[in-house]
Amino acid sequence: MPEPLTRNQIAWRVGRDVPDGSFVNLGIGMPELVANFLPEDREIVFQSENGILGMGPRPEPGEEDEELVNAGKKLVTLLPGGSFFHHADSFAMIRGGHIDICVLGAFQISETGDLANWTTGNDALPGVGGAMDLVAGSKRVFIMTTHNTKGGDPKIVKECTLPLTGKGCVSTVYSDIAVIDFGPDGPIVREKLDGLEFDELQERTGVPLRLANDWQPLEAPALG
Amino acid sequence: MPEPLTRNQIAWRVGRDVPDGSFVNLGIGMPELVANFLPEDREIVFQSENGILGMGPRPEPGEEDEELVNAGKKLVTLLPGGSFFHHADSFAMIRGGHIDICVLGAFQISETGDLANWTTGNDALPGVGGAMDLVAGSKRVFIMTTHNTKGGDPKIVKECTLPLTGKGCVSTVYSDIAVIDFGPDGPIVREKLDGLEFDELQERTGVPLRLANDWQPLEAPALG
Amino acid sequence: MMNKITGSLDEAIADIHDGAVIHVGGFGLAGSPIDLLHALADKGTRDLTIVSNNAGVGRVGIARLLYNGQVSKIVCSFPRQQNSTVIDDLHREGKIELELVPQGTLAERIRAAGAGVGGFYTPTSVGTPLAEGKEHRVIDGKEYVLELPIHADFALIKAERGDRWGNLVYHKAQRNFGPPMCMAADTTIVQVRQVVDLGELDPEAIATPSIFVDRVVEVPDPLSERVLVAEEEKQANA
Amino acid sequence: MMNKITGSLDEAIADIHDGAVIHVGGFGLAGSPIDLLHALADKGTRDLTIVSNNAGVGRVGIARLLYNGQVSKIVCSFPRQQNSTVIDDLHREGKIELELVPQGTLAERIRAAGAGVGGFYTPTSVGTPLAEGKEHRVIDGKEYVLELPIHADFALIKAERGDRWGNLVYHKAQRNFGPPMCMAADTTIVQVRQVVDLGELDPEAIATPSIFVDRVVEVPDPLSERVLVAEEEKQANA
Repeated sequence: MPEPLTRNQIAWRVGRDVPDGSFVNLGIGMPELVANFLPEDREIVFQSENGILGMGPRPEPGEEDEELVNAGKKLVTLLPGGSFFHHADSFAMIRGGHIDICVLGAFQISETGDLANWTTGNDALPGVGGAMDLVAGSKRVFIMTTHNTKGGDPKIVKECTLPLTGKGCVSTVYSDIAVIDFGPDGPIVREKLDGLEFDELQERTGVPLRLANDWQPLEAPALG
Repeated sequence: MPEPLTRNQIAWRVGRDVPDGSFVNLGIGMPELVANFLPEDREIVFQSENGILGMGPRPEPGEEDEELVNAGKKLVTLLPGGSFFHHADSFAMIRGGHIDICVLGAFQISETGDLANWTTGNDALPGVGGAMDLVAGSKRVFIMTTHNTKGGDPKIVKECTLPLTGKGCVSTVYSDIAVIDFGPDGPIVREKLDGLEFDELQERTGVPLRLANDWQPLEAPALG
Repeated sequence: MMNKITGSLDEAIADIHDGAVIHVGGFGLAGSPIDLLHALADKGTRDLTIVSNNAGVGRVGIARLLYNGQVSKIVCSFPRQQNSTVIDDLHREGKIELELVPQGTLAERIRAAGAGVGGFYTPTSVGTPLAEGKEHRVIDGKEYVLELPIHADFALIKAERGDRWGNLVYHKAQRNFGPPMCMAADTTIVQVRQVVDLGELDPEAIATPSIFVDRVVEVPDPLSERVLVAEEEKQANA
Repeated sequence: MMNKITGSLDEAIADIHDGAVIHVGGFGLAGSPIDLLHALADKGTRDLTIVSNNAGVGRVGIARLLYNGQVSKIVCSFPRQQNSTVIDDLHREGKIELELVPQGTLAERIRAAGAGVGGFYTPTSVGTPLAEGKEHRVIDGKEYVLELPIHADFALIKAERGDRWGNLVYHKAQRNFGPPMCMAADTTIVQVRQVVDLGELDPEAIATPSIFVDRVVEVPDPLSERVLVAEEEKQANA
């Protein structure tokens, strides 16, 4: 079994698939890493659903402003060209189909691209935030995730057993061992780790996969 | 028959009923005159449905700006404290019940306060503008009108025969001979011209009127 | 690099095709993208559906498209203005389809298209001919009609300043239909008086964020409806 | 004369009554009207319904009202945050009613209340537990759920600057729920860092026009969630 990608490497790999000039929303947690690994020759604009377009990195010490936080409530900055708007306008932007790509984590993804990522069902206190809006409205939904749970169960499953975030919304899953596109023909493996046999990938996945004719090895530079 | 009020006098009379601190939308045409005759000790803010709050009078020569027009497409100004917003926000303001008073003209008003004021039904080219929105959303709808048509027909009628602008929306009719409130008990005359007999007023009106116990004479200064 | 600045009016509208549905900003003279509209008139595109508050005056702006016979349908709230003879004539002669929509319903239907709202209930027009044939519903004791979004293939908008990302700042009542229409079209084309560098626009005053705009073309001295109509009248009287 | 400037926090919230429904602005620390909320905590008003994106952290802001037992119901999208132990406990013990709403649906339902929209169809939440029991409808081939407006008796909002008419300018991401909530309450109460003279605010950057605001109270040095939570933690560890 070849070495799976690290979180940073998955983020790097996702970054390759974000075209120049895209408007992108990064979910809280692992997806936030994508901002650190974008190709330098591309100009990507980040939306934060609390009302920011053109969000920049965390502020330098002394530049912090408590009224400028991102969706994860962390302090951020605004880039030249950025703008502010209120929540109803922000979600009009999201729900109206204007976000090119949103990148989210997942608990489960079904064969038909259903996503479960907001509650394990037995949370003492559930919270949904903007996840359901993002998957309903974004042109493409990228999922960043380990391919299997810590217990070894597949995250790509026949039917989600956890409460759904949205139905048929997932475009592509970027896992630590493969890149899998979801479409009308079911999940198709576009990339897998060099040296990872298709059978082993299939074994670690809960639904039948197909290997794209033009599949490529999944590679990423050493990033820690 | 005493002298009926002029258009300016009706405007003056309407102005008396606009409380200090009101947000007011004045319809195109005769209602625009109200702005000229407000009590000087009151601060009234005018909304124009094309996206202005705090609209001021026509510009001084040399101060014209073609991008600053009112709902009648006439050049206006903005007062200190004024603001601009887009059409969807402007009509959210109107339809959401935030305008205290709108003042409109009328072809017909029914006994139950239905209003017909947007088309005579045989217009070559009808136009509705914001009238239906204003009557649906304003807290109070004031109507400025001559009491009778040029042909002598009553404008206050049992049922409107012209296409409606809104149902049960009229609060008060300010005519050239009377002030009549519309409510659950039907039209009640609050003021009539000094010297105008109730019977004559009734005769010039298409529905049964009642005279308020505390009715007052309808008076206005000479304004031309 | 994101660069939405387009070199010319003709280039900006090059892909507007016969049969397109077009949101056209403006309220009377304010915010009317006359330069874009006249480029479209010159291009000769036909069978257009125009969604706009007014229908133009004289032979200027939308009225020029109408006069040229380029428009098959118009969706608007107030087609009649002083000197709106072109639409008057076309309507009388049955040469154009007119969908009359209350002004607030028009704005909200456009916003709905931009905001992903599938439909909404409004009290406006209940009991009037404009509600006929529409679904009625009582919610919380009040009667509403169901209104559906109005999406467009293109939006033609005028703003004051724009940058290469597509951010827009408007000037006074020019704003009118700009922000909702920019949201509600597949391709949004904007004429601005001035293109500025990224970061020059006040982020608190950007009424249309970059994401809603596809092309920005600089027109430093935009055509004026008032001036053009006055010229027309002068010629007609000469 | 129109003068919405109110002398003190206590005066500004004096008529908030037991059982009131309150829209509370803010997203995490940004835009949270903590000074107004703490005045309300001191006043001891009870049986409140709070509509807000979050439920506060530590014992600050909304969390203080919760800790005091002043809140019977909360409508929000994301109650759980780091250090949101008060709502965690109340929810586990069944001492509070929680209505969980997707963030965009929450914002749009509030806007609907302010805009006179009786209800709207959104694709968000279709196929999820949060759509259960709601009317579903297919429009133009796409499935939607019907969502209804959320109106409030009061709104508590934080903005940067305000004037005596009630115009508001926000600071950066502080804007969040301010504009829609200001529209959607019978009485809108705003704490601003600075009261300015009429005409000082840029009319193009006024995100909440005067008509939506009832009271403005100046709080030049507003309480900071970050500072207060840090102090609480220091005390707890002492």
